[in-house]
Amino acid sequence: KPSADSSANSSGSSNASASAKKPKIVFVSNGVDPFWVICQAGVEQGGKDFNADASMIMPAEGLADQKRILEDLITKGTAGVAVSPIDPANQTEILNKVAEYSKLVTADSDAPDSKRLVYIGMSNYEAGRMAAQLMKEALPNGGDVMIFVGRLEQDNAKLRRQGFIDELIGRTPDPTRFDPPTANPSGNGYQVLGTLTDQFDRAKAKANVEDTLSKHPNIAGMIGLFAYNPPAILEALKQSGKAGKVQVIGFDENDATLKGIQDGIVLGTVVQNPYEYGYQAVKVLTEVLAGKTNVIPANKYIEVPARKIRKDTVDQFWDELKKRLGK
Amino acid sequence: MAGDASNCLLEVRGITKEFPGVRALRGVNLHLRRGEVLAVIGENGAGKSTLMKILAGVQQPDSGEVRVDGNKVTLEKVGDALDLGIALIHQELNLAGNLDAAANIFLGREFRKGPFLDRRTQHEKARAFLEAVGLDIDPATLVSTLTIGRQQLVEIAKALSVNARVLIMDEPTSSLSAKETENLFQVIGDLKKRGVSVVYISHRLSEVKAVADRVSVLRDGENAGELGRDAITHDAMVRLMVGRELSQFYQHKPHEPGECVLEVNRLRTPIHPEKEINFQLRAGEIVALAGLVGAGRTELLLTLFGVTPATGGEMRIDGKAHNPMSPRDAIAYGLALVPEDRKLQGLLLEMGVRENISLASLNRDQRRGFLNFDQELELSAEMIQKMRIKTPNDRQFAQFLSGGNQQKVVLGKWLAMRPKVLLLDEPTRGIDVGAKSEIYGLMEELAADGVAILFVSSDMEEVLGMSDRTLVMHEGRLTGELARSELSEEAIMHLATGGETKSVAN
Amino acid sequence: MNPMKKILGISGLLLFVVIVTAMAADSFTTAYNIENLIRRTALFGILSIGVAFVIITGGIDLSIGSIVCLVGCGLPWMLAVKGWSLPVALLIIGVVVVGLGLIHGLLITKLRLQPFVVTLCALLLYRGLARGLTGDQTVGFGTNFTGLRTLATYKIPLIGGFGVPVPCVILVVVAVIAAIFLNRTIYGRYLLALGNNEQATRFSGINTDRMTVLAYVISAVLAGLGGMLFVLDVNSAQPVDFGNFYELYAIAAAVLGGCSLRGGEGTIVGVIIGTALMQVLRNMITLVDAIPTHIEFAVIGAVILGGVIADELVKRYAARKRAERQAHH
Amino acid sequence: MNPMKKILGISGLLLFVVIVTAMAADSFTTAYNIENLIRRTALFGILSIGVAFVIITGGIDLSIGSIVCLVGCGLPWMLAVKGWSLPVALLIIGVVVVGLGLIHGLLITKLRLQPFVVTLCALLLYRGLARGLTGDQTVGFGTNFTGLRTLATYKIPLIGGFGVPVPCVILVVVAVIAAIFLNRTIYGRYLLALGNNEQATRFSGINTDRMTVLAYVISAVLAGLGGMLFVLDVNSAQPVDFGNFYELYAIAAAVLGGCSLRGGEGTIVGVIIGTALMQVLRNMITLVDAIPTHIEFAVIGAVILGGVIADELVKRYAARKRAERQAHH
Ligand SMILES: Nc1ncnc2c1ncn2[C@@H]1O[C@H](COP(=O)(O)OP(=O)(O)OP(=O)(O)O)[C@@H](O)[C@H]1O
Ligand SMILES: Nc1ncnc2c1ncn2[C@@H]1O[C@H](COP(=O)(O)OP(=O)(O)OP(=O)(O)O)[C@@H](O)[C@H]1O
Ligand SMILES: [Mg+2]
Ligand SMILES: [Mg+2]
Repeated sequence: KPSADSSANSSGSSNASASAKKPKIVFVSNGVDPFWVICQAGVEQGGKDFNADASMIMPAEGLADQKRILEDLITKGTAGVAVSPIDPANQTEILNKVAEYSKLVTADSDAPDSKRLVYIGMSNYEAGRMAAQLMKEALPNGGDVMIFVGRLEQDNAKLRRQGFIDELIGRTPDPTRFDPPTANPSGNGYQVLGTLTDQFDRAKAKANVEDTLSKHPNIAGMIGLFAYNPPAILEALKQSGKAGKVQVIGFDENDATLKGIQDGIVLGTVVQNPYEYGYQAVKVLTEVLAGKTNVIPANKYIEVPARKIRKDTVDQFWDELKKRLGK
Repeated sequence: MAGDASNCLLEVRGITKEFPGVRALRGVNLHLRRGEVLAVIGENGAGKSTLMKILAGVQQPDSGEVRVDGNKVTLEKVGDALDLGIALIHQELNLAGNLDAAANIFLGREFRKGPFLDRRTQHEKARAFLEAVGLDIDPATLVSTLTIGRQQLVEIAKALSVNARVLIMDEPTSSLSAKETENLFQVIGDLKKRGVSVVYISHRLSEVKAVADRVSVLRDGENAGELGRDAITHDAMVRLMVGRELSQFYQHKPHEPGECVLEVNRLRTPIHPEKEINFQLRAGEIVALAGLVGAGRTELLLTLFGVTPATGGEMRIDGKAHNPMSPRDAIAYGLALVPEDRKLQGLLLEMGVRENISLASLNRDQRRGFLNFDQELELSAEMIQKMRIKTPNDRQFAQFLSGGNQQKVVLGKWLAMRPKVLLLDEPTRGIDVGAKSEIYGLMEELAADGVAILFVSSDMEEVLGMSDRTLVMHEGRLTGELARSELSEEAIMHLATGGETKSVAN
Repeated sequence: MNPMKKILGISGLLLFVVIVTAMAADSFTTAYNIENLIRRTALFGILSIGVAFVIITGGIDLSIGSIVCLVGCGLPWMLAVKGWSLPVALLIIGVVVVGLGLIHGLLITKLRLQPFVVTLCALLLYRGLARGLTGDQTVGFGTNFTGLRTLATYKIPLIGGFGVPVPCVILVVVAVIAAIFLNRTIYGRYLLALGNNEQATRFSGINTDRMTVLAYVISAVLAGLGGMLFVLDVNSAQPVDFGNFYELYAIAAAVLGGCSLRGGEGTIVGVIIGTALMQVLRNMITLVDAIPTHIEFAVIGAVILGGVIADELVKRYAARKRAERQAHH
Repeated sequence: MNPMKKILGISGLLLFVVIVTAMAADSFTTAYNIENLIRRTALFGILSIGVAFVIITGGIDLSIGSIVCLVGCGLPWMLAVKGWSLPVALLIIGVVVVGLGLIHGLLITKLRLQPFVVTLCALLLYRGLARGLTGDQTVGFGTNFTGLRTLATYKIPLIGGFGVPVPCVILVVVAVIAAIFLNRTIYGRYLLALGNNEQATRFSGINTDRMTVLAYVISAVLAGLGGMLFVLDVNSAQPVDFGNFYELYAIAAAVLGGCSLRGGEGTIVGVIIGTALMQVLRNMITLVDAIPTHIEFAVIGAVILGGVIADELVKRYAARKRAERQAHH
């Protein structure tokens, strides 16, 4: 049996007595992104508020890297682990292994089959639908829409996109549906031209928008599903003089996206609340570690709902965000 | 020696140089007068090249000093030597194959117009130097497309272009034939008249006799003596070099040729596809293949050995058709080739002497692919001893051996194969007299065992001394065949320059 | 072989891809698309020219993508986050890239470390530094610095609504200087010579170490220039993946354009054509409906490989024909 | 130089990093952590041994990461998505990887294409294929195939709660075979010889083309084996980044372990030590609290570079001391 059998005492064994009383809590993201930097602020604030040694690790190289980090956390004897699993369906084993040695919660993305205590997050499918509602508001008379996203094989991307498509063309909601990347579903006067991915290469993200403008000069709307996609869209539109002419809906709270809303060239963006994911994760884990299991609801779901940010709410939202990030 | 300093241009005092496991030079002295040709000779590994590299700033001595015009100088890099007017033609080719001849000649000393290269002037000037060494090519020819002999001429042209006061030539003629050598001697004569001093290194003692004003001999990294102009004789040089008499240099006894082993009919090679070649080779016969640089001799051997497959005609070995598409095929038929360019085609420079010697014969010993270390060890020990390869041990990397010893390693590799037909391309290139006579002895021995030997040589003495029969080539064509009785320098030169065909073998 | 002959094949392939794409997608030939293509080729071309110098010396530089990242994050960080003035920022970037190139070169020449090892470590190191510097935050210009950003985004208007992107002008300037340097000055000659035979070049009295260092400095400086233009174009940089893999694209373009990794060979024109080919291929995949975008890499790989194979086969065929002709006369 | 001497430096560096980490983090020496380290080293080590063969011939194989991806996605795709039987899947994978290696080798030897170009195209091509095959979807085993997955996850129990991971056994088998092949058979000797001087080796009657092809086949096969073990270990694969950059890690480990990219040099032990170093470094960064994880790459880069530089300086110092001693006696 690994030495990390009792998480509480092994975490104290290596450190000075001051931190010995503080439980060690780590939040493992699904990659490196500004999104997670906001979450990190929440994690750190949670650490302060609940007297925990809380930190954040972002795996840079995908699935295998996340597994490696989780293994190393078991080794390290981490008392509480929050994780955003990259491929929940296939990660049950390693997640259960973590659950064996630590208290485990999932955040941002759930792994319902694993022994995690609770899921903290929102429904990506619903968030996608919210984005579609914004798009419909921007294009009341319908039109051609292109979807931009970093990658499509991640659950959150898939669900967001599907929620967006289903709501846009007026299907009945069904999170299990999946349109292949090459599909062009249409309805309600809206036509989805396609989904372009960029593998997180920003120059490529921008090139995708540019190529779309070449190919579909009459495009009406664009949606960027990952945080950096809306800025890339805005950049390409500005350079081609089409800013304001093509309707843009964003996702997440990149500065450029928020600025776009202020300037009126983006109607709105759907934001999650990564700060709250981090904060809640630390809160739940410290309380569970202290024996207070009643923080866990019966349905094992702590919802941190997504919100739509439009021109009217953007200033207040942005101020709050800046404060949290200590800017 | 230092007495007549008034006339002494360059002086070397007490130079010592050590490599791991090897004492290359021990307290060597040398002096060079203005306008004199000093030959430096010695056995392979005696330290000649090392000494010259020190003078050229390529290597630094452990102790000792170099004086130019009586002043002590430091030669830390090549530039220092060039600034003092000392130029070296290296024993091994040192050219950039991706540049043309003119660019190589003036590398590091380009003609410029402002910050830019002045190609036109450069090509003009280069043409003059190429002409001087008797190389008739366009200065814009890429060096990598030239044969070794021609590359060597480019090297010489390059050294001439330095306008040096001291020109060191480390075996400049090892790939040159009589005509080019003749030409070179004329160039040296002109240089002498202009007051340039020349250091000349060669293992061809007849050349030394012809060109040197004085001979300085090195043995095992030490001064072994000196010969004035009148004292330069073959025997005197050999005595100083090897420390004993070496009688009977060419022990040639005419052989009784046996069955025809190799028959070549209407053979066409890729570089001279319009010319056909016919000849035969018999068991136990030693045949020389003579000709000028670029005559196509190497090319013919490479075709026989399957490196550049023939474009027409046929070859037969023991009467059976032989159409090698690779050296592997040729070896399977009992051929072996000691290639011309040992660095490029012969040696694994960063592997040991042992691995080099055993490489070709590894698969002879059937152990289901496993190496037989004992046998390998034995083989390399045998060859090192038999060929007197000078090396601290058999794990020494081939690149650290002296040129002649490298050549012996390559020879050793092929002798270990016991071939039926042995093709040798300039087998004694850069090899000292002692080793030469050993190699000749080996050739005789092999011939006596019934091995058919075809050797290319640019060394006229060697051709005259060793061959039962001589084939002469000119521009890719066999222009004639000379029996031993008809053999003479004039006869060979006549055919080699494209003269009247005598009795062509058919 | 004649270097011009070497780029014949790749030029043919580029032409072929251009024609096929133009036929398959009308939008390919719009002014807007061509401007985009030119700008992207310019940005990547600058990197490729830099690495070509290193490849010509027989070395390799894997640090390019990370230098793009370091500079791409560093510029907005200094200007927008720290609020330093532009001259200060440019000076710092200049000093840093020259310094990095020097360090690479000195480690390779003086300590005789393998270029692959040195620049691979550099790849890891600079990306880590960029992430540390910015705290893993995206840095960008927001809506400021539009004047500076015209360097990457402005198009000099020509006739017919078509404009020449500024990066293209920069590329042309860089390429012309590079080509003159490589082919018309002694230093270019020395680089080619040492790439073919380092020893022979050293024996000719040339300070080959200094020339090698120079090549790495050129590569780092052009990577830095590229990094600035990239971030000015994209407007923000994310340290974890900005410029990721760009070294491979740059090396691939240089090699496609006729640089041999054994050193001693290469032309600037070829490098630019190689870069253009990569960009047109990527553009083609987005524009042509029949190609699913997620097999983008497969298409690029297949086209390049196919092109290289075809080139080789055509050359062999031509050589055989020539030999036959000679044999018959 | 003696190959064993070459790996002395890297072994020292590994030891140093191990000791530092063990002192900084108690958990480093737990059985569980050591098992993890061994398993990871084994997985990456298999790739590195494969690429070492190619490097020894003086070539390079950039396709490794993509082969890992293709096989890593292909195995669960065939077994879990298509429901084919294990023998069929293994057969197909075997045929495919041998075929790919053959194609690489033949293109390089028969058409004389540059290894860098061929395998770079292969890198792009196979990743694209994997993405096309799976429709860019994650494929995995879910909770099935636990029997098969023991190949990557099971530990053979030893004394004291410590177990030897099965991949380690596989690595040892592969390494022993590889070392015997390289050092004790004539084919290994031929590989070393041809890496040293292809022409001289061909002139010695060795079919160098066939040996080169063999090296690429070995590399592809071991990449395939590695890919299978990786996916069995991780349980699922995302075609877009599974095995991304692994070729660089593999090459780096091989080069650290004493393979020269000019060919002709390399030891299997060195390669494994090089791999272990990379894995211990990454482990260290997670375990030691004082190191922020986002500068992971910077730490790896700095440690390796520092190690290589120190190694070189120590060697020079030793050589100078030796020379002085000799001069004095
Ligand atoms: N770089 C080196 N490292 C180790 N040993 C060396 C090195 N260079 C030369 N040697 C050794 O020094 C000795 C002298 O070599 P050198 O090349 O000077 O001989 P040489 O007289 O020119 O012989 P040759 O006639 O064969 O060219 C030889 O034993 C050689 O093996
Ligand atoms: N790769 C090549 N491409 C074109 N021409 C070549 C090539 N190699 C050799 N030649 C030409 O073929 C002719 C024959 O060359 P070969 O090497 O067979 O001559 P050689 O008699 O051995 O002379 P050398 O003493 O120079 O080696 C020469 O004219 C040479 O210029
Ligand atoms: Mg010598
Ligand atoms: Mg010849």
